[in-house]
Amino acid sequence: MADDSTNPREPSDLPTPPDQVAAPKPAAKPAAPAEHPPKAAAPGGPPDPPPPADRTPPAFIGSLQSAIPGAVAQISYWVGDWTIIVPAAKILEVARHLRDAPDAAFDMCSNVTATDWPPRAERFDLIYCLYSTRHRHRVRVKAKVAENQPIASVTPVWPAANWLEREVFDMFGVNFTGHPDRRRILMPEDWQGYPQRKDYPLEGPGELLMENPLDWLKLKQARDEADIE
Amino acid sequence: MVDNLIIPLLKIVIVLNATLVAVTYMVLLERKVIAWAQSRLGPMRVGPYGILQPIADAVKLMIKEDITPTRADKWVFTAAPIIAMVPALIVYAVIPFGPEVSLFGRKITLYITDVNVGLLYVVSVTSVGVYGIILAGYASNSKYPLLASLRASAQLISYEVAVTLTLVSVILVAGSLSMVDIVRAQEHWHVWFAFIQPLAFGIFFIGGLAETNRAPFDLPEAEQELTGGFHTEYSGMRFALFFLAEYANMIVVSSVATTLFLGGWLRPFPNVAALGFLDPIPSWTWFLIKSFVFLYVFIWIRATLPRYRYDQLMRLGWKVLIPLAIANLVVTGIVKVVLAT
Amino acid sequence: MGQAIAFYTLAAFILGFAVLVVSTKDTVHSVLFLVLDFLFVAALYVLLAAPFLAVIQVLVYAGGIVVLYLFVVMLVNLKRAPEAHHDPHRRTKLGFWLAAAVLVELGAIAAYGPAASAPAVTQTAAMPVSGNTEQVGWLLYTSYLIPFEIASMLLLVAMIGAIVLAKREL
Amino acid sequence: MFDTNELVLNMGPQHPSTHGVLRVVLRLDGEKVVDADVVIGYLHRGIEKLSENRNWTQIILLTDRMDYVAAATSNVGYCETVEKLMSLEVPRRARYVRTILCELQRIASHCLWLGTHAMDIGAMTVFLYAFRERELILDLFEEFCGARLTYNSMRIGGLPLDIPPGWDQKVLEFCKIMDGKLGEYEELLTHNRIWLDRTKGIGVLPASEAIALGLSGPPLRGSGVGRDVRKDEPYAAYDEMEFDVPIGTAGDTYDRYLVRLEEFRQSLRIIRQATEGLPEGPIVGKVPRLIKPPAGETYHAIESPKGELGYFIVSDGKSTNPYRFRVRPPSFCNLQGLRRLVRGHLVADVVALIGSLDVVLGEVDR
Repeated sequence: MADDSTNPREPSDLPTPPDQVAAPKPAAKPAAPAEHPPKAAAPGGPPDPPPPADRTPPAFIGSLQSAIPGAVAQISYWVGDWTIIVPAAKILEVARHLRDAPDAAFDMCSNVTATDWPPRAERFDLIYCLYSTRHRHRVRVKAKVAENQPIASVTPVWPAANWLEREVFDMFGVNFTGHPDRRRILMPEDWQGYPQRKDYPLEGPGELLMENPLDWLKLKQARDEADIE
Repeated sequence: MVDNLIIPLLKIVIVLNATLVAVTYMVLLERKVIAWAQSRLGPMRVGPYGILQPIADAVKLMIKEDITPTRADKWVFTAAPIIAMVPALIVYAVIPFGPEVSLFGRKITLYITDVNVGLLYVVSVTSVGVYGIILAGYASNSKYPLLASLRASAQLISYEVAVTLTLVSVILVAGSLSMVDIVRAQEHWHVWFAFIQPLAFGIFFIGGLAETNRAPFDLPEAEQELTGGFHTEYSGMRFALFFLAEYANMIVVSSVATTLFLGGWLRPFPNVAALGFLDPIPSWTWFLIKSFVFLYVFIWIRATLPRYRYDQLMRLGWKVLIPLAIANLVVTGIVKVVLAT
Repeated sequence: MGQAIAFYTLAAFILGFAVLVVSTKDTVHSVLFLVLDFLFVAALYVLLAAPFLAVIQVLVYAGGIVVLYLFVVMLVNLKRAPEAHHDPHRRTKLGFWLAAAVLVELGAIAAYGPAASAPAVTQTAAMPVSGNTEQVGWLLYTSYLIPFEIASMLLLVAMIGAIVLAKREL
Repeated sequence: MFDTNELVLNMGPQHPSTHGVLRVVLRLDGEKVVDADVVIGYLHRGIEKLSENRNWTQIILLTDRMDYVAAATSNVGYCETVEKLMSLEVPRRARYVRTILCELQRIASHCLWLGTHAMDIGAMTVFLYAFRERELILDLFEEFCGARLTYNSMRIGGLPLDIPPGWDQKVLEFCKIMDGKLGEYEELLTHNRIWLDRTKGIGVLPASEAIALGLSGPPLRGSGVGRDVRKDEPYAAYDEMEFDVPIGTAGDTYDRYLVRLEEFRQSLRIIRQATEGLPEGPIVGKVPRLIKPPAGETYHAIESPKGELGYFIVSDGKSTNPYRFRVRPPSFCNLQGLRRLVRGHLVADVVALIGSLDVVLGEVDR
């Protein structure tokens, strides 16, 4: 596993791309028959190709499956990276297992981010990039959530996720529950909207307000006065 | 009339002006020396080798806008730089730059006055200078200056104790509080007190660094921590006064150290007759050279050392320097009694 | 004549600043006036030909103790809300009567006390040393040795007490 | 009667020691830090959002603006991620040059760190010494790509230009100069009493906590975790290089300092190997005219001077822009540890600790 993920440049290491450019989404999803209802729509989601036949998934995925039934909705493999797709409701359980199980030992959460696929009902893919300093292997965990659908924060498992989840909240408005400090992090605290969403306007009132500071000040003053009252 | 009024007044005017010029050029010296230490050139634009830089600086500072923060304590805010500057200047009244010389057939002493309690006068006047820093920090009504003035007051009080104790050992050896008499005592003993009291010399030097807020003890104005410390909110001429006061205090410390430990205006090794050819050189030259060496070391240290932390500074002061100074004082006293009997 | 003018000017300043010390609202200003007061007292000592005492006054009181006052005043936030100034426990009348009693006492001392004819000056002749500093030292270690030692013991006790109070874990 | 309120001190965003526009709100008891709130975002330019509307090549110059003191490293990381997504092979010569540039960049970045860190603690001379040597590296970069700060020095699939003739000799000369200068820095700091007092035992972070907080790079290695992306998941030509990964023992500021100083030496070692063994050959692989990776997503990390610099890129396979472009900025994750580090220390240590984490706000805020 470690070897697989380390040197993706080696062509021998790469899977033959399962579908060529702009191929239709792979229909066969063995592990998750009920997972992607609106998958047919145009940019409805990432392809998440299943691993090719000659690739056996690393052992910790199997043990995760047996430890938490229903935890693994789908397994994907692409350019050397393994991805586990898990139901959003089980994310905290899966996180605990992946951190504590000796064959996984993912003690470092190196990245938490999200992708927005608007037409889909569960529009956000939450992606956790995990790394094990003991086994020196990586895995990505993916969970799909709808707007406003609560998802448990993994900060209790990995304190590193604190700011990363704050950023996801700031940029996408994902509703994390159990987060110790859920505030905006990069944008100003009184910012409206979630800039990284695909339907966030690239220009519009937000930018106009910045270009006309007077308007901005007037609005702010009005709001401040409203606050005082 | 001439002896009682005109000559002292002339001396005051000369010393005051010389001090102010020395202070401004001290700034240039510092910039130059640090630049050389850091493989740079330093100021080079104003005049040859930047020699006119202090004048340009002064002009700049004078025409700069003088800002008083809205919610500052205005009277105290204005008074603080003056309180810092005045003690730094009036200390020079007792510093002997040289012995008596005859000029135009008139005996003139190269010091403004010689009071019986000269050394105590120096210590007490400089201790009043602390108020400038403390009040500046308080009056700015800003948190960084406030933290700085808390640091300054604690630091200055602690180090004053150590410094004063070392001075007491020197007084014991010299048997007088008068600055002139202390130099004369070194002439009489044929040795600089730095050799008799090396420990006191070291403590005085470290304490002097701390009392003038110089690196590595420049905590009250630590730019990297407190954004300039007590003078954060000052600008223009008021800032310049603080700046000048700091350098004036540096010169005071070097002058006092020269007087107490390096034989004041005496030439090196006053007892070695082989060095007699040095005698024609005017005595005040020796004084200036020795003070200059001190100032150079001050700057050199600033270019070399990192800064102490507040608690480490206090620990050094209370747990190392003060006990050492007390021990030194006790040993000096015992030796003096033993030698006297 | 000149000395009298200087004395009364200084005395006026000292009393004026003393009044300001207790009447100013801002604590830091109050401490500042105290410093000025001390400096003028030092000037009074100079006038009395006691330079050593003057310098020590500046060094110890103005340079040391009041700095500590300031330190405490700045560290402890004394700027309270205006209503805090209306202290129901204030004993204005009691304070007035106490002050009056002290005044009467002082007047009585001035009127009936032994006329102060500067006994120290007469003693100087007996002292083997000359100079203000030496005389102070001589007196402290001969005539006033016991009060001096008692005072230093008191200070030592105070210092130990302060350390015990300030040190949280012992 | 006594009002011993905690003092709230707002450090930054305009403060000489917050390395840019970091804001730290400190709650102080006297000068002791009770708690700290780290506020970021003052330099947020929306690079991730911008990238979704730029084509794949244009994004390279956006990556320059993240860690602006190590722009070449950001370039390499991005290009490699896209290459991974497209399964492109990069010629060996290009990989070697990338390695040299990355390591030069590491030295330059560490020079800047050393200078500012020492300056924060009050040693101002080291600052100028370190910048003197950084200048030499900037000269090398200028000769290579014409720029001194934002290099835009990579292309997907290889390099924009071959190295100028004689450049490799200059790199070797620089290595020789740098060897001597390292001693100069050490002389001023490593055994300096005050420096030791100021850094030893300050901000001690045990290995387990460092991992849990997601630290990477020198702060993690200072805590004694031998994690280095160059060794664990080699990229560019690091699998062909011989070097050691220095690790600390105590996990304090001093160890983080020692680790970075040793990294100077290891970087010089790598540069020497790569320059002397620089293979001949093409500098660009077989890159399609229109860069349009197939649909898919990947995460690829490299070891930037600050730590693990990761790119998570999603391509929808249809447009010439990435569908999602996400950076895992090492400074961002390292800065997260600041709150834990400063608790119980003094104000003066806060600036030392910010310096010891070596954050670049351009990268934190993106």
